[in-house]
Amino acid sequence: FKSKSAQTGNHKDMIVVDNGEDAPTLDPALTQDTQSSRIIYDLFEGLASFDQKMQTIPGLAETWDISKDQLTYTFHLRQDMKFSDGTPITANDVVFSFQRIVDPKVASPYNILGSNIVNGQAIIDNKLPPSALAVSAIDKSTVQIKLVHPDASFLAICAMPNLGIVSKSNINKYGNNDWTQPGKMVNSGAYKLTEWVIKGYILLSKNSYYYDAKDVSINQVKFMPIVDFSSSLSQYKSGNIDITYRLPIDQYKTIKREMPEQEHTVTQEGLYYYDLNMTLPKFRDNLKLRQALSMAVDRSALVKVVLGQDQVPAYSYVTSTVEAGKFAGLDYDWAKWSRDKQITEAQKLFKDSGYGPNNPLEISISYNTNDLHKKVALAIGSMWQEVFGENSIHVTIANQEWKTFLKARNTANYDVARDGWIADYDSVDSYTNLYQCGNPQNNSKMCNKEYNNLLAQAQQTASPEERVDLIRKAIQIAMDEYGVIPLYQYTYYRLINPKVKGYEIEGNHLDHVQSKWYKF
Amino acid sequence: MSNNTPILEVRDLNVEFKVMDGIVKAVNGLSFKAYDQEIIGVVGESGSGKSQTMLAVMGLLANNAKVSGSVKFMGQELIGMPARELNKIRGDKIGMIFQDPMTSLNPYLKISSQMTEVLMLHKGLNYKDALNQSIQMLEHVKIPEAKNRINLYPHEFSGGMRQRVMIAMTLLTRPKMLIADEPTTALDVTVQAQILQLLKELRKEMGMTIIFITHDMGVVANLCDRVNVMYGGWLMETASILETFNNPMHPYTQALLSAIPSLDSEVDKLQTIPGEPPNLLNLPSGCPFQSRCDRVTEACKSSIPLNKINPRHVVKCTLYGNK
Amino acid sequence: MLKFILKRILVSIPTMLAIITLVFFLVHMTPGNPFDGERALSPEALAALMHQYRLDLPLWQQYLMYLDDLIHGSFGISMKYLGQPINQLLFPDNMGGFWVTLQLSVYTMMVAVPLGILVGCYAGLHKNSIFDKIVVASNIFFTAVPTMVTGPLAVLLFAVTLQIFPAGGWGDGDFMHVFMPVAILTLAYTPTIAFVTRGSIIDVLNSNYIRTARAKGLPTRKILFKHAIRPTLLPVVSVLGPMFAGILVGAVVTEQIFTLPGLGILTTNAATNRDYNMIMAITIFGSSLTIIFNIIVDICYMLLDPKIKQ
Amino acid sequence: MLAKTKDLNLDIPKAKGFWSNVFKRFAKNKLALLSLSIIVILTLMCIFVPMLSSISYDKTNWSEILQTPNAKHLFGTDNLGRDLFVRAFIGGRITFAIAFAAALVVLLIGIFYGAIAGYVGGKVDTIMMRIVDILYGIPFLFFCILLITLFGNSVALSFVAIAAISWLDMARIVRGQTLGIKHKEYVEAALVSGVSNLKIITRHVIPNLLGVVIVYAALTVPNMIVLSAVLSFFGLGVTEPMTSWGLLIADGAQNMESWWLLLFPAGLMTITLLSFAFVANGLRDALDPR
Amino acid sequence: MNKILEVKNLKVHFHLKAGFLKPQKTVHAVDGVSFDVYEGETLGIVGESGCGKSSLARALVGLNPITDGNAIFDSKIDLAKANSKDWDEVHKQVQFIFQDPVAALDPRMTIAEIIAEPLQTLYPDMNKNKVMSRVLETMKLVGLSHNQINRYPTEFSGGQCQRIGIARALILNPKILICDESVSALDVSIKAQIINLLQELQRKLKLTILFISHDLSVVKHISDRILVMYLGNIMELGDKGVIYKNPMHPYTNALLSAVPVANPELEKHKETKLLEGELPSPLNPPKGCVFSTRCTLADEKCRTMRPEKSVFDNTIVCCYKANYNITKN
Ligand SMILES: Nc1ncnc2c1ncn2[C@@H]1O[C@H](COP(=O)(O)OP(=O)(O)OP(=O)(O)O)[C@@H](O)[C@H]1O
Ligand SMILES: Nc1ncnc2c1ncn2[C@@H]1O[C@H](COP(=O)(O)OP(=O)(O)OP(=O)(O)O)[C@@H](O)[C@H]1O
Ligand SMILES: [Mg+2]
Ligand SMILES: [Mg+2]
Repeated sequence: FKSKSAQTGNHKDMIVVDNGEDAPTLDPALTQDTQSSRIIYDLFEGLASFDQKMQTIPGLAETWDISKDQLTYTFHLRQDMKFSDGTPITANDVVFSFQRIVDPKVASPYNILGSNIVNGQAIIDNKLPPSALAVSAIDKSTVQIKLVHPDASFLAICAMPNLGIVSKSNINKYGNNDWTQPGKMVNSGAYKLTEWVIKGYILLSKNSYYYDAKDVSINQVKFMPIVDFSSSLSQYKSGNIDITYRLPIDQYKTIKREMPEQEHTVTQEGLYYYDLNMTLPKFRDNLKLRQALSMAVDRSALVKVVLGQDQVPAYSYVTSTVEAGKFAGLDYDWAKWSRDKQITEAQKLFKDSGYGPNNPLEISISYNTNDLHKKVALAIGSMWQEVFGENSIHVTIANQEWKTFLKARNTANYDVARDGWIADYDSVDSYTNLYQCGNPQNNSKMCNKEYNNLLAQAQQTASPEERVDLIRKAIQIAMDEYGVIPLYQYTYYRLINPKVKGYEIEGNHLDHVQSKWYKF
Repeated sequence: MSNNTPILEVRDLNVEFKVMDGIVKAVNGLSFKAYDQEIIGVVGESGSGKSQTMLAVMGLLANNAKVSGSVKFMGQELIGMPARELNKIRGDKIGMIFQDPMTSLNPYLKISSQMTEVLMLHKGLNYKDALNQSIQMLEHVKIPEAKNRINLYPHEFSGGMRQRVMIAMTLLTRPKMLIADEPTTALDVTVQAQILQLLKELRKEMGMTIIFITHDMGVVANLCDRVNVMYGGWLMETASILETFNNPMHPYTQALLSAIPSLDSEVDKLQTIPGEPPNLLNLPSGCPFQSRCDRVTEACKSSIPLNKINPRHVVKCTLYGNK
Repeated sequence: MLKFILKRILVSIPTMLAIITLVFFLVHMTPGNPFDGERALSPEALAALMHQYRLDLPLWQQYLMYLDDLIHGSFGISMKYLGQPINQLLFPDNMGGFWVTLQLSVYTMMVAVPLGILVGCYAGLHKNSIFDKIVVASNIFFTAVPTMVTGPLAVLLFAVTLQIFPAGGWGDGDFMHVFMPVAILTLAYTPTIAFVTRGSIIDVLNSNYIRTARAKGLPTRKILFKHAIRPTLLPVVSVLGPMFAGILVGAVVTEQIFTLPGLGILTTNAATNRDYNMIMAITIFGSSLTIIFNIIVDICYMLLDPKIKQ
Repeated sequence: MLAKTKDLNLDIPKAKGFWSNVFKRFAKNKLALLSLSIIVILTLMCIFVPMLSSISYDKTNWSEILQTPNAKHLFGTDNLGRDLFVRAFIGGRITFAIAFAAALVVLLIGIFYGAIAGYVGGKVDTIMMRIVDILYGIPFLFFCILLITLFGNSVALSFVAIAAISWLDMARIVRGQTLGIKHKEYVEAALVSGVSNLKIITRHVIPNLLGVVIVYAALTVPNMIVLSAVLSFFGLGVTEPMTSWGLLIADGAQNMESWWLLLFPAGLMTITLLSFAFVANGLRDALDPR
Repeated sequence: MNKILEVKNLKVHFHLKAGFLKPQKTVHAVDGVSFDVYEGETLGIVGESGCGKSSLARALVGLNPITDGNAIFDSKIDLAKANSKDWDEVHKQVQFIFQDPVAALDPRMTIAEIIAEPLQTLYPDMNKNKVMSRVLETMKLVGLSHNQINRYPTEFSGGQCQRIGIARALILNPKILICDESVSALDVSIKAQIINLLQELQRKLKLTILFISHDLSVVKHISDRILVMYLGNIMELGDKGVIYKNPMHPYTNALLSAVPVANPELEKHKETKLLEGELPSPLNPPKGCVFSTRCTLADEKCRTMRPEKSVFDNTIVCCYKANYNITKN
């Protein structure tokens, strides 16, 4: 006999999605994690939106105009749009939504998204009231936004979940905390919130007031927070869920072999790399050592043999895919050498750096507890030992609990630390920021003033070509510092029940999925 | 007293215990019969196997025990009988009063619950009736305010009262045969007299057979029809009450009787039997009493015959062989 | 009895206070804070959040304010589930949080306790029999092979291959959904009960009063469940108290495998996320449960053993 | 008469202490002896297999990833091509150490603490047991995280952490049992003989509750082994490439497809714990003269 | 003679566990007894089963709490107010033999260990062989054989257990020995052996013995003075010669007449006068003389007013009719 839940899983108009973990919040302004974002994409829509190819497409705004100097954006909202409670969506709600992101009282972790809007930074710094933000309602359905300096990604920013349009009256009614409860929340996206069982599931149902409601095919979406990878796989296999989130890393090959139709591998717009702690003299004062360490890592072996999930070896500080390949081809020149040559060169550099059997290098790799990180650390440790000889380098690896690790990494309390970054939206800035002096995300603490200068120049320029040139130059400078060891570009793989149609995510490196695209 | 088939017939009973240092031979080739309505007194040296004999009859020996021989109760063989069937007899047809009243009563259960369960099990009474009967029985054994006290726990009773509870509990089902292992040691003489009286009455009313283990010769004299004298796991002598007291034949019996202190005599030193108790781990061949016997002969080292002095008086001693 | 309970409750107050104090400072002393993430917050946002959650105040002040909140019945606001009151998260109106774990542990205990006691009694009664050896072996097996192995295996077998039970979720607490997690937890906890029962009853069966019971002709069942059960249960009872509280807040692995919305996961998550208020709330809640169960255990002692008085 | 006393003297067996009797009874229990020898053999293997094997436990080998058991790798290899046979036995070292340490702490601290609380009773009992409550209340993970931040990671530290909690339940159980035992007459008898409280606890109370205690200790040990694996996740105790059975099992459970990764460590653990349990059981019987 | 123990108006009451609604009941186990014990004497305590003998004895060694009154030990320590140090002192000098022979032995110790324990406690440094030889010596004195040292209490008969208890108490040469029915489970020969032993010790060591027993002939043999109790009260206290020959209290009288004699012919024809009448209960003791409910001589006064102690040549009696008895004899 069939179990009841198997039936729920196969429910005709409900899709069950593994969301990996529980969403900490459903407030667009507060979200900073993929779990919440995935759901918020369904619940709220911004002025713009993403399609499955990571391109920006119209959202609640049907059209927009951009001024010549690229500093003024005028958005024209769709006519007769309504929130899920039937109240109209107006320009005022848009203004309110933008103000929330910079409002210190709301304390949005992504307030940075508003910092390029005129007065944005001052409001963030609590020097001006939120109402000073240069986002204004021209009329009921027109919104104008003024920027401080040109930003090619501003439309993408408007499509971010954090800038999903919320109902002013709704939030004012329930207050900043309470309004996200089912029954209270009012939505602008394709779905509305029906149920939320903490650690249990989140259930959405179709928002009949959504402007495109007639094209939304699936009536209900259920998000399950399945933490355990194998559990996710079994639940998928037993028909409990239709779309998985993360799966056991070691079973990739089997799954790919057994369920080729259902398996989808996606190269992600993100980079996995190792930080060398540049505050330590042994690294800071020893470029050759840094070079040697980077060069000694056999990235293709790492990717093919150890990880084996079609990850892309990385020899550059940015991916080759970002901004449609504008920053491809920056790889280290030794990337193309034969492995033997790499090894000889690395050994030479290592020896020149002053280490050897008589003065072995003590080095420890830190990572936060996780199977994948463990594998990588062990692999790289053993590569170093192989290349430089076990007498010349002593590698220890140490795992830490997440927050402890973060703290250690942030405060440069490590030798070598695992690091990684996934872009928020398709912009090279996501990566370049990581190597900037003084950027809180710069965990290796590498610092080159010239790099900062070049990036600042690039930000100011209105010419796209000049910007690309400046940034490419900057990246090369950073790469010559060897402060981090790029390893590979992330991939993830996912199982999708064949009955689910409309998933074209292969092209979307950033996983900006929305349930409205799915059909049975 | 009817002389037909015995109620209980024990034949060639042996009980051995495995202990660290070897094997303790607690009961050795014991045979006796108990007839209807007879009261048999069992006396003998402490540690001579009186209790173990009775526990063997009940099938309640300790885990390290090995038993052999035959015990027939009303024609049924008890040794080797499965517990399920034994349970129909134990408690109902044979009752046993244990020697150690404190540890033999369940300290976790109220007296009421321990008493009523026997009646409910064997007599099918309901709780209320069983409780009433139990209270009555407690009154019979002279527990004051039985009605209230039945709801107490054993540790709230005095030693003698526990013993009386034990007696009352066993008598509740009016068993065909009662085995009483030193049931009155903790009782004062007035209560003891009353209990003995009660037993005698019950014997008459119910036709009960009683096996009464005691060290008090006065009680034996008062109560019993016949006496078994035990020593070192042997049954040394069995005789009617009068013969035992007036014509004890076995040297051990004689020694035992002469050691009894009396209220009227004034002596400086009480009389004892000199020598050591037998070593049950390593019994000498022949009579276990030989090392303490003042009339010991060579023959005592070999196997000792049972000598029937008369049909009701049997002695296990070389002195009375077919001379 | 009433006096005893009152006295114990009175003693619990300083105990709880000690726990609260200790844990409060311990938790705030651990490295990291709730708002650390892979993406470092802008200093302003961080400051705003710290202010919102009073984390910018000196620790002792935070402590006093926390106590004040507690007295007013509030556990504060979650730092992971931003803005959500803890009370609501732990004791939601819908199925979830404490309610699920409560059901889970009650069902588990309802199966595990009688089962463990029965099996333990039987094994103890037939000490060294084949059954006994099997019981001992399987008990150890299920203790040695932890839930993180048995759980996925069971899912693989019953949900994926045989498709009898759903692979996860709590449903609406219906039999199908409940069965497997309860079964897995039962497998994990029954051995302890059975083992302790077995050890205890072996001692008990050797006593003279059991001999008396046998002399009364009581059937084995009666002897076990009337005469032997109380002393046998004494040590079992003291295992049960912490065990029940343990399942309530500690069934992390099971909850993870079956995606159950329970307190266990909430606890570990709160710990890894440094959701201070949540940790405090669960600690307080868990400790109160433990303390309550310990009082119940002590009362059981008094009920089971007439010699034990306060 | 003289001759007889001589005879008797020859009969006097040597007085044996409690423990020598226990030993003797234990030696009669074949299953327990078998189990004990398994433990000894496994211990020896844990010492010598990693020492004598040509493959080192941390040697990664990209060409031999996830191999099924074969002649070269008796237990197969893991996802980094490391030999599971050697890893299993090197992991056994830590596991045995934890098992012994936990058992020791549980038995020593747990028993004494509980027995003292239960026996002395009154205020002492209240205070001692409330301390247990308080320790119980502290979230263990935090305690461990704090330990690491204060002292850095080390295996010894994980022992401390395990020691810190393993005895709490035991103390409770022992206290409960003690409450019952202290009213027994033999304890009263010792009391009026002038035996000191401490002696009463060690000579009368503890031996009489060992039955339950040993059994519970046998169950605590596996729990602590599993717990030590959990600690490893928090970065306390063994870290890669060193391993323990708990860790190997946890890893194996993540990848059931490579069954050998789970089967061998879990099998070893089960066999070991079974042996421990039968030894404990044998001890339990040996401690009970009846 | 030295008063080694001075008991004044001692009371031992037990509170029964109250039900939820039922009022708490109190057992008046010992209800105000006063007597002195002199060094080197044997005081026999007899009385109805359940009359509080054990409760009294246990109170004297601290096993039952003293509800009221005083008991002054060695004119130094008032047991009613003794702290744990005082008790340590008392326990060194007083040995107690328990009524229940089996329950008082630790089932997990061999008898050698049990018997050696008090010795090792008092002389922790005594060497093992010496302890062992003392143990064997004592065992022999109480009629236990040497080959039993390695056995456990459960492997012994009732009488043997009792002897183990006695051996444990005697190994130390105490100052006071309290025997609570310590020879009841022994056969006559062993009993005699032990009584002789006690008397010998008494002679040698000035041992003081409180001897509780139901065996009146043994009590008579061993005691210097006799204390007769009934329902928590003293009925009569005096020299054994006087009391046995000339019992003044009706209860003592009834007691003595109920002793069975080891003579079947006599026993058959003896007319035992069983005590009739309502049994009083310590839960609810009678208002007047506690024996009045069963006393053939009782009158209205007996039933309503507790008789005071009266002294007739060194014998203390609590009875209005004591005179009657004297005249009767
Ligand atoms: N479980 C046992 N293991 C070993 N020996 C035992 C065991 N039980 C009893 N014995 C021994 O068996 C012998 C007979 O014991 P039993 O209890 O029958 O004596 P008894 O005649 O009843 O003595 P008493 O009058 O003292 O009660 C004793 O020597 C005793 O030590
Ligand atoms: N712990 C207790 N709780 C309640 N009542 C008790 C307790 N101990 C004894 N009693 C009661 O106190 C009274 C006196 O008991 P005690 O044991 O002193 O009698 P005793 O004179 O020694 O009798 P026996 O000769 O039968 O041993 C009895 O009625 C008994 O029921
Ligand atoms: Mg006996
Ligand atoms: Mg008494």
